[in-house]
Amino acid sequence: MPEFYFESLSAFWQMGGYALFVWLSFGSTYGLLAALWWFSQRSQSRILQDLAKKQQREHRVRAQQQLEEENNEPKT
Amino acid sequence: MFKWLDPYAKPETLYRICGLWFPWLMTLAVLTLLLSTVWGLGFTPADYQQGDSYRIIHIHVPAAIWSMGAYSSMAIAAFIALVWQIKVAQWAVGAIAPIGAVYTLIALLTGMAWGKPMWGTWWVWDARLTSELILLFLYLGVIALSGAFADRQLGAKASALLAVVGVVNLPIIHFSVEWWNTLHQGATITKFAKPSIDPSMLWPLLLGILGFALLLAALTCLRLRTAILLNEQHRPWVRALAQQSVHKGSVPQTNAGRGV
Amino acid sequence: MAVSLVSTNLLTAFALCCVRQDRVLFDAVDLELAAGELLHISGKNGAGKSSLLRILAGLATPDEGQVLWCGKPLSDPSSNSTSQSDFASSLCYIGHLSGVQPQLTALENLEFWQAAFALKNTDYYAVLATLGLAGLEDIPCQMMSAGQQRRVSLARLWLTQAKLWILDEPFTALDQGAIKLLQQRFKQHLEQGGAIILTTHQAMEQQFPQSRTLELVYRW
Amino acid sequence: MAVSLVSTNLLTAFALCCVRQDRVLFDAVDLELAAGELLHISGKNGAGKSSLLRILAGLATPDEGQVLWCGKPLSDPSSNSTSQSDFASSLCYIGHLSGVQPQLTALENLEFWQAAFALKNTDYYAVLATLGLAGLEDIPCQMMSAGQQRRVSLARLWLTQAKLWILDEPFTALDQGAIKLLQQRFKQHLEQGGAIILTTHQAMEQQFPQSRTLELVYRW
Amino acid sequence: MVMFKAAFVREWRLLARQKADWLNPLMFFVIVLTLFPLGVGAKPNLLAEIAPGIVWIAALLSVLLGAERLFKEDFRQGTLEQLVAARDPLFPYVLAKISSSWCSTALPLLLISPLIALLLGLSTAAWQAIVLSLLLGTPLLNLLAALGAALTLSADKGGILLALLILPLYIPLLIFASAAVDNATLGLDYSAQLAVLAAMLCLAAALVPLAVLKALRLNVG
Amino acid sequence: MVMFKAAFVREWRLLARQKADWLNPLMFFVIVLTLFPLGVGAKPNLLAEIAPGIVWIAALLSVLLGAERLFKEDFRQGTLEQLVAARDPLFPYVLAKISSSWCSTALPLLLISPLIALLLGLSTAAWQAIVLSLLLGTPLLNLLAALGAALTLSADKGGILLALLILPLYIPLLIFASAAVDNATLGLDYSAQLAVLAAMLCLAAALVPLAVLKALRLNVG
Ligand code: HEM
Ligand SMILES: Nc1ncnc2c1ncn2[C@@H]1O[C@H](COP(=O)(O)OP(=O)(O)OP(=O)(O)O)[C@@H](O)[C@H]1O
Ligand SMILES: Nc1ncnc2c1ncn2[C@@H]1O[C@H](COP(=O)(O)OP(=O)(O)OP(=O)(O)O)[C@@H](O)[C@H]1O
Ligand SMILES: [Mg+2]
Ligand SMILES: [Mg+2]
Repeated sequence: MPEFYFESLSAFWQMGGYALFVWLSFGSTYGLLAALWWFSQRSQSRILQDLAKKQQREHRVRAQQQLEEENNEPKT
Repeated sequence: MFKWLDPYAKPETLYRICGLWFPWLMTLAVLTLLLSTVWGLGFTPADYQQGDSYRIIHIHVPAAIWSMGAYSSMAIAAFIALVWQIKVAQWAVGAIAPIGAVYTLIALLTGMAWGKPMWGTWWVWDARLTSELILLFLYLGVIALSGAFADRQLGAKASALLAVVGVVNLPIIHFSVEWWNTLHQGATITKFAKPSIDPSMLWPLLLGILGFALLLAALTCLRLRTAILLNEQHRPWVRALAQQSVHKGSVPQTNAGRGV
Repeated sequence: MAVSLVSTNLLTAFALCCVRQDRVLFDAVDLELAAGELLHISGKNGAGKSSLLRILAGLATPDEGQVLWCGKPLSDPSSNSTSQSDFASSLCYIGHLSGVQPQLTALENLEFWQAAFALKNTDYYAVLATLGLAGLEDIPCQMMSAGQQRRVSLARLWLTQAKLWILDEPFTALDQGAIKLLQQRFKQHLEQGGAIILTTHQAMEQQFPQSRTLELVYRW
Repeated sequence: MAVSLVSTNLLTAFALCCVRQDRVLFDAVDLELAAGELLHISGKNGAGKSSLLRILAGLATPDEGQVLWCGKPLSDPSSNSTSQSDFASSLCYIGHLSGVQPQLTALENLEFWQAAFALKNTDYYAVLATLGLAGLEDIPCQMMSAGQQRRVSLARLWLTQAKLWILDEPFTALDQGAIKLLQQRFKQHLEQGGAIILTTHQAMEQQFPQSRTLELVYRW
Repeated sequence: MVMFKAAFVREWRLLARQKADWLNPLMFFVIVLTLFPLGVGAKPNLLAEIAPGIVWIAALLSVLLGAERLFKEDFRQGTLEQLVAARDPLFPYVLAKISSSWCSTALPLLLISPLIALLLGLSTAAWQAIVLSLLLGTPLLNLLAALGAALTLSADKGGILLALLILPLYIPLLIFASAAVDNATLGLDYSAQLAVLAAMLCLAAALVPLAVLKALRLNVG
Repeated sequence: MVMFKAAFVREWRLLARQKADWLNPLMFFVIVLTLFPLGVGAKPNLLAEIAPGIVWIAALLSVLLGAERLFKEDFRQGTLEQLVAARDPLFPYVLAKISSSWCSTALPLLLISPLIALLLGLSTAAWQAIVLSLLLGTPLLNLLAALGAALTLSADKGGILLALLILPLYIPLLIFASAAVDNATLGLDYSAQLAVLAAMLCLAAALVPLAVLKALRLNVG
């Protein structure tokens, strides 16, 4: 089991003077990865909703087509 | 050829399989990444030359390696899609591309953050740095191309073709350090015979590499599921799924009769 | 005399002559169009029908002759431009080309036309439904079939309040149902005091007994 | 069984299915076409006629089903490409778009097609004269009327020796005379053992009693 | 005014339809920038020296690349013909075209100019000068490009010669703009150059739309 | 072979009728080159230093400018559709397109290269290296441009997207070509770089036309 390398927690935060760079890179990495996951997750959960909406639209069109046919029939 | 693969290429089956795998892969990936980060950040000694800034290696190298790995897997999928006309492979291209782009971006950002303390500048026009930037452009090109067509299937096919053509850049990135003398250091861990890195530092790095790979797989599963649904929406099984989601009440009943 | 002419005729043309590629397409064409009239310009391919329509619509200037709108000359450079823009605003011209932007949806195309041609009616959904495009309102037009694209472009006729319609082969690519629909719309427009000039290679007399035909002879 | 099928039918298609924009246009379309037959594909705007023609011409691959030429499958990636190029060389496809390059003259367009489609007949002047384009041979096509441009593109039908013609609304923009001319050419081709698949919104039965009609239903 | 808005909205929709297409000019520009260090060599002060030239070439190029498409689609689709027939909407349409093409080509350049400054190692003064000269110069580029596009719309109407005459009109623009940036890097005053640019812009803004109108009418008729 | 000739003749006829197609890229090239001395200031050794890079970037961009038009017309008119349906003639057609586009964009550049050398104050050795590298490199540019044009054929926004796709692929070429010219200016041997260029050209000539074919089939189908 490796040991904690830094003497204190504040030394850990300071990263031997390289705090900006280290935390910047770790922060941006996990930020980007989280964003990627969030977007992927969101589109996955949205897609079924969108499909359902589309199906509703289809029903609308069907209804209209039926209406048209009923209108046309007496004429012909 | 590859007849045994056929059932997996069936979208519905693959959708289920991805759904099964995703939670496991994701959990594993998160655990490995956390472990590697904590270990790499706090439990390894500092580099005698670079001090604590070297800890960036635990994400820089995995991201850089898998930025190319993602490209190769994307290109392989694209090749399969083009030659054997397997639709699932074609959708996999679009699923992997954004992940690869993000990995590349991470490699670039962490590289820049590492370069500032090491080389004294955020950016130099060095062969490896430039070629990694080009890799990002290639990814963006694939993404842009797949979104540029009114016909989604066509976009997927065209971007698959581009992905295959872009493979020429991979060797250029990998060997750029050898072909041109650059600031960027050469292979350290890929020289497996005699890794020029201390073993205590090596483990968290290897864990990081594993974690990024697992994350790549997990996110690919997730995105592929979305792509399958999107492209198979005329199939009965997807329609049934959508209907289910309505009955569950997750979809607000829209104002269907708009105008008509 | 002149006054009565002005009051009955919307559009009058005298002695129109059109020369293209040093060939006289037509010469001394006179025409008059009153409210409620349909003028069918017929002729062989290349006879000059489209060229005549473009002249009447003010897109091209005739080599000789004049077009009058409500008695006022149009092409005359000295004439005041109010009469020209008055004409332009009571005109609805749809040529061989449909004017549909393929990347935009039907709805977006209609919105643009609404602003461009100051259309009063904005009941887009209803019009598109009449044209059998219900459910296709927000799909890019390039994903529609040839006939559906044509229908989108003709939707303008249901929205416009222009008096004079100039239509170049409006029935192209339409199926029988759509042709009937369009003919009904023509009748309605004529009854409301509008006027129509069109070209088509189909016979119009049966449907529109009140129509007049101007036959352009193909001259070589 | 299979052999007799091969010997009589030029083109066979099984269970064709086409999906566009996630909408199933048609499903399980079967068709057979023997030499001397004309197949008229009819249907409303947007029914999928053009899409079907593109599949039959090998431009698009069907989402399901197969097209056979003389009994050999076409779309199959494993099938040998000789059967594909054999099919391609006995096909003459003219779609909605005419394929006429507007900056080139009629003659130059024909010359290019001669090389591209390996046309045997090179009597361009005679063919253009038949089509009523005498004297317009060396005028850029963009200076021709809509119908004249269409005639230029149809000139291919007088030059080709292809057995199978696939034509998408060939009568568009043509006047009555040109339509007759084209129909005569169709008859001649059918008598010589050719086959034709076409779409049009005009009735074909009177002129071609031997024709069959495939009605595509507009499905939403 | 209604028409201007509608035409502008239409342009934006066209731009927005292609997912994240506003990003493409940016990407293009960044790629061009990466080409220079590769082609010329990555010596920092050399790069800073040629930076204004690079920026301006990239601007020119992205305007030129977009110019040809400006009216072509509408011409082919017949929209232009209908607008000419309707007369009044043509002028706002032209204005909307030009301004939206500026927004889609030049604005992105302006927005990432800080990044450019970083990559090419420019001083703040030089960056400021570049931004100002782009601000004044790019509308002029777009105006001239629109004129060229209108003239060459239906190619065989003698338009080409005029279009060729237009390309050289860019040169004075480029001379003054790069002079401004040069002065800025040397810490000199460059308001004179900016004034010339502004004057050129005013002149063009007053005259070019009318010329475009005329050219469109000619080509459609 | 018959088809290749016919397609080639057709291209030339079209170029002769539509002069803007080849004049514009050429003009663009000349303007970019004149802009540099103006924009950078006419310091002779600076100019000579950046000259190879500039020449190459200008060549690259002018090929790019012409690329979009390559297949667009034929696609819209339906010619391409008919060629795809006929299958066999497509390949010679693609070859004819690529070679005639080389003749119309790169050949003029080669022809005016002495002028460029004069303008930028290049030594004879450097000029030779530029000509040689252009000779080997520009066909590659045209091949890749054709690929980009074919890929984006039915895409909604051609020009900029095409640039985005193809520029990354140009970069290796640019690196080797400018290295060759750099070596030449220093009086070193540059046959190695030329060999690499030649190898890249061979590879591309063998593979890219096939990819173009595939892309055209995709876009038409
Ligand atoms: C923006 C700047 C940078 C970029 C784009 C970049 C890119 C890359 C890439 C693509 C790799 C993977 C190479 C391969 O597997 O073939 C890599 C590996 C590596 N990078 Fe960077 N890098 C950057 C900055 C740095 C800096 C500043 C350092 C340290 C001083 C560094 C150290 C390393 C190390 C040690 C490896 C592992 C090499 C190996 O084992 O193959 N990088 N980098
Ligand atoms: N390029 C395209 N991309 C996506 N979908 C398309 C495309 N073209 C057509 N479609 C869809 O396919 C359907 C059928 O189109 P198709 O062109 O085959 O109809 P068609 O029967 O030829 O009609 P028409 O009589 O109007 O020519 C259309 O309703 C449209 O929804
Ligand atoms: N753009 C043009 N430039 C020059 N001449 C043209 C142009 N368009 C047409 N012409 C000439 O004018 C004549 C008439 O063309 P027009 O388009 O008016 O015929 P049309 O009667 O509409 O024929 P169609 O029934 O084929 O549409 C043509 O024969 C042609 O010679
Ligand atoms: Mg006409
Ligand atoms: Mg059709």
